[in-house]
Amino acid sequence: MRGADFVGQLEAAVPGAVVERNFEAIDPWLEIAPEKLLETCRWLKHSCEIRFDGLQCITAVDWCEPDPKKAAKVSWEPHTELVYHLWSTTSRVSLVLKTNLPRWKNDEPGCLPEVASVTSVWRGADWHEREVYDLSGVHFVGHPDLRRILCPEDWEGYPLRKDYEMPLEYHGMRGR
Amino acid sequence: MTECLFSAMLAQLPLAAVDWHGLFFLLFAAIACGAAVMVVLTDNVVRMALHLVLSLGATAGLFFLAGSEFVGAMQLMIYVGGTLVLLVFGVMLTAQTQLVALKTPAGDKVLAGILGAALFAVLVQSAVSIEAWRRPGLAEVAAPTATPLGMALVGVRVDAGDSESDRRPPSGYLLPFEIVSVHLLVVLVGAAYLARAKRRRTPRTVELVASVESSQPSRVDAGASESASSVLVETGR
Amino acid sequence: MAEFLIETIGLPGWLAWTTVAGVSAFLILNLIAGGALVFIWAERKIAARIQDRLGPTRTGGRFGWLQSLADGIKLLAKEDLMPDGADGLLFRIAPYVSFCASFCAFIALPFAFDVVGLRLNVGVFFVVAVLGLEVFGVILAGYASASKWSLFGAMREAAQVVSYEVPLGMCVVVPVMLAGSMDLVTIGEKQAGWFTNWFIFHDPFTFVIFWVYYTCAVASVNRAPFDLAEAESELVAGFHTEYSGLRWSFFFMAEYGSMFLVSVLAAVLFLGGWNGPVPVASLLGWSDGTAVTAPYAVRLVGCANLMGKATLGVLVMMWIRWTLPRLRIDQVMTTCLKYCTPIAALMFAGVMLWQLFLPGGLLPGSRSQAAAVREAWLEGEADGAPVPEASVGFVPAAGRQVVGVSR
Amino acid sequence: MSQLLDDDQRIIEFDVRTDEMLVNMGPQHPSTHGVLRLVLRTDGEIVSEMEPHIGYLHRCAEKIGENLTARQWIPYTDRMDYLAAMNMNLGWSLAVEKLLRYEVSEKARHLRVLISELNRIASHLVGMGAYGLDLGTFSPFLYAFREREKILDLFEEACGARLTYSYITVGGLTADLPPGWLERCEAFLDQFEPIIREYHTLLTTNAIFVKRTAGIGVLSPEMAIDYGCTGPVLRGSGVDIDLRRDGESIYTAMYDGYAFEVAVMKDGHYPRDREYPAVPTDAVLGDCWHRFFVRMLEVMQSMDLIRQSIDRYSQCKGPLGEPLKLAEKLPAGDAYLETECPKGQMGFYLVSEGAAIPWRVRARSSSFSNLAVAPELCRGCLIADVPAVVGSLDIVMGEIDR
Repeated sequence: MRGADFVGQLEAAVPGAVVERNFEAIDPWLEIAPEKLLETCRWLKHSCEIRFDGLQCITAVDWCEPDPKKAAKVSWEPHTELVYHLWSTTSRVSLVLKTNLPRWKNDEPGCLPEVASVTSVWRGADWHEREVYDLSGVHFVGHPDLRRILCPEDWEGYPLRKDYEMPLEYHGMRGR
Repeated sequence: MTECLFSAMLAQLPLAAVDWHGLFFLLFAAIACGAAVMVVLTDNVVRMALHLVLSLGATAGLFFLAGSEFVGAMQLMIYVGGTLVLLVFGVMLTAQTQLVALKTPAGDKVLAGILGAALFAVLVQSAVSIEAWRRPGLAEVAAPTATPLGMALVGVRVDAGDSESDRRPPSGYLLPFEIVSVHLLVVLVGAAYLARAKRRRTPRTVELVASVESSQPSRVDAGASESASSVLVETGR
Repeated sequence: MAEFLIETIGLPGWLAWTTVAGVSAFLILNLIAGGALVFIWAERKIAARIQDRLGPTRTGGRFGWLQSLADGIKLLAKEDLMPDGADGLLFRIAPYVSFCASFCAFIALPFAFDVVGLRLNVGVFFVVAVLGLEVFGVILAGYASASKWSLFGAMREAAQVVSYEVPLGMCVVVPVMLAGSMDLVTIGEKQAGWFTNWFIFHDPFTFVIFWVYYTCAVASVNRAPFDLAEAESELVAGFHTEYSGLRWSFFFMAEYGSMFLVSVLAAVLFLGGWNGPVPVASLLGWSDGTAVTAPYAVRLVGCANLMGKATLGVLVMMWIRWTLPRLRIDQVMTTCLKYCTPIAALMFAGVMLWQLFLPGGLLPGSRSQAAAVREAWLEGEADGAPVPEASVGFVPAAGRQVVGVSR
Repeated sequence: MSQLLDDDQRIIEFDVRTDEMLVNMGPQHPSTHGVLRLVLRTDGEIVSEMEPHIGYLHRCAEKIGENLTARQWIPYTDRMDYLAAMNMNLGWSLAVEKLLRYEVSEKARHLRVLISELNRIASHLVGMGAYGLDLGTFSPFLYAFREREKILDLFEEACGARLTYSYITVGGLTADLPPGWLERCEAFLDQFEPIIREYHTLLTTNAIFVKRTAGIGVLSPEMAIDYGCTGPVLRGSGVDIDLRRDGESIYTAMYDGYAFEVAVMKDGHYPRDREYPAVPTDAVLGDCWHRFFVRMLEVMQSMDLIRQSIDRYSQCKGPLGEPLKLAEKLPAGDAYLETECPKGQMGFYLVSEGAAIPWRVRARSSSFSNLAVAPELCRGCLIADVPAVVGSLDIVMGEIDR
């Protein structure tokens, strides 16, 4: 139950979930449609033959080239990519899921892209999603307590975004 | 040579015989009354407790001064060590902001003043009228040490006179003493039972591991190679 | 001493007695203060040795013996700050309340057969009563510092000390029962002679009671593993979090003072007080007063014995502190209510029955006590003999003698 | 009468109800490991709810990683779990080597095992000492640090640093061991064997220590996996996972040929390669005591591994091999690798666009997930248990806040 037939089972269970697949990469990954993410994760954890009961890590990669010169040569469109690393503690098997979100919701800067929160599937995702929200600015719908975790509560901006400008001063302390 | 010089020098000093006993008596009395008054006057509950400690401590001092150490030590232990600790506990537990500063309205103060003055007058009048107390100087009082008290409890009146008339019944006070203490114990247990916390402690939502085996996740996919690999890869690379 | 002042120097009676009182008070106060300084230094050295390091070595000479002086100066120099939310009066009074409570218990403690501040007939009872007062200082400090943490520390300490007074009281009653009187000097005298006469070896029950007493003493003095009040891992520093400088050192002095007090009490009640394991005085024939220096030599040896035992008790407390982790507050309470009190009660009953059937002690040569006391009273031989003149101490003002029994 | 009651506000009918108190433990609290603030909602002594606030040590190492080449970022991995810097360097180096598909030399592989296991012992010693400090006993802390100093001396000889080494780097190690180092390392191990037994009597089987830790903060295996707990916290709950045996092939390749047993309670007993103290009766699997005991077993296990790696290292003939160039070009693509660090599984995720400077760098910290389970364990326990539970998770703030 590896490779192609695993993906076949996944598509049978959650139609339209798998948007793209790449088996040759060092860590083969599947790209999942953002709206189908929660359903896929729930299937992977509960009803899939290999129980993916461990969520290792959630990462947000900000694909955006701030300065126009390099931006021209780049092959991809600016977007935010969420990478979920899962693994099964029983059969020692890992899986990488990726979803692509617009950098800003319907492209007006300031309002964050939204995706369903997987905290209901893995309790461990709670803090990981809070960190992604805090540093990369992704709004997780359905998260029990979405607050900043590493930066102070009243911090503006999302530091890990490529076009992030360090604030000039914060509570009287000089930023730049 | 030095002694006589010293004693001569001393002779001139106007050293009236300082009656320490009287001095300490007045000191302790002043502290006791002063603290008692302060207990009434202050509006901070915890300050009240502190003044109560001072006044009861001073009364213990008075007992020691009168030579009856047993009663003094008893006063210290029972009143100051026991009751007041309980009182301070009570104050601490309930000393939220609204109770800490109790403002007594003026009307009550006047009323209390009148009542207090009346009681004071009665006491002074009765104290002065007793002949024996009017003479200054110290009544040669026998110092009842603890042992005779203890023996009297058991019924052997060692300190009383030999005359049979006033000898207590042989059983002494032991029986009533035991009855009272058992009674108090029952009261304490009852009080503790009544005041127990009504709400149950939130049961800890911890499901203890039934047995080790059940918790051991079994290996589902026997074919998986020893080291982990991606599920998307055909065979363990 | 008073006669010497009256005849030779010609002081008026009352002045002589005042100086006598002043000298004895000064001696006791400095004994404890000096003791505290020595124990601070000893605690540092013992902690170091237990933890495989050296401890203070260079401050003031070879073994860093001036370390406690250095601490003292540092504490004096430190600023006595007070949190603004604090209740001024109570905040200042608290250290002195707990300081006086633990120091004024030393009046009744005998350091040799008659070297005692004030020979109280209710010595033991008085000491236990005053020991309970120390909790006031802590409660006031906890409340007055207006911080949640010190309030927690104060409540824990109050609950612990008050609840440990029960088993402590029970353990203390056993030697009183054996000696037939609450007077510490009599208790000490009853244990004269070989160490077999010590109450700890009187019978198996008293042996167990001694250890229960020692545990309760460690708990009522708030030393590890019962030091909940200043459990630094949870409550930062418990009730004296907000204190610093001189006020903090008063709490520190009170702690070491009461530690020393409890050890001296243990020595007097169970370990024969000033009677050494081998009755040196009687063997060398000093006690019958032949040699001129005898009375002072005997008292000196007595003081040395008692100091040795008390210091041993304190050192064991320090040793325990640096090896055992700390108990939780509910475990402290359960050890008190479910272990110390029942055991103390059982042993108390055991000793009572022992007295009934075997009035004499377990080992040969120990004289029977309880029965003797009763006959003594019946024939009118006063137990509380008039206070011997030689006693150094504050005797109530001239013209009043504490008379035992006016028959 | 009721009328009087209503308008006269001062007569307030007060039943003795101890209301909830919001209490702050940290961030400058001596018991939490580093700068962690725990907000406790307590009712008297019972903690009804605990919420950790982190981020006081946040330096955003990941943002800096986007301006440095792979080898230049090694010093930042040192500062994450500063008690086990070698394991951090190893984790990052392996992740980059996984992306580059680069194989280090045989000698480097054994030396890496030797150094990272030695650092695991040092980290567990600090964990043990600090845990004793949390429960109120000061002496074990100093014993642990006395032994740790010897390990730090060995590291100082090998790479010149005592805490943040940057010794293991992408493509191998920065330098080979000085002559005589192996003998000194073996001498340390020989004298360390009986001492670790002494620590068992000092803490593990100490009656008061058992009373303070047995049955406290019980973490069931399902909750541990669900919260993503790893390392001794996971093995303390009886889940038999150790990446040195079950990890990715590139990581387990380092350890193949090494004989070692995973320190976990399998079907009722711990590994019996040596005689260990018995498990106390009232210790429930998954409580603080078991987590602590797993760490103590891992110290023994690491000692065996070090001895085996010393033999293999001395038999290797080939050169140690040079680490890669400072600005090594990374192929386009991404790679994620988790390694077994003393505190748990530390994951490094690396996305590169083909330039020498990676596009995105991400460090998944083990203590981050271990701490996430703390509020669950502390619900309903006493205040004195909170440091006991948080201490048993053995967290390091540098790693959590990155």
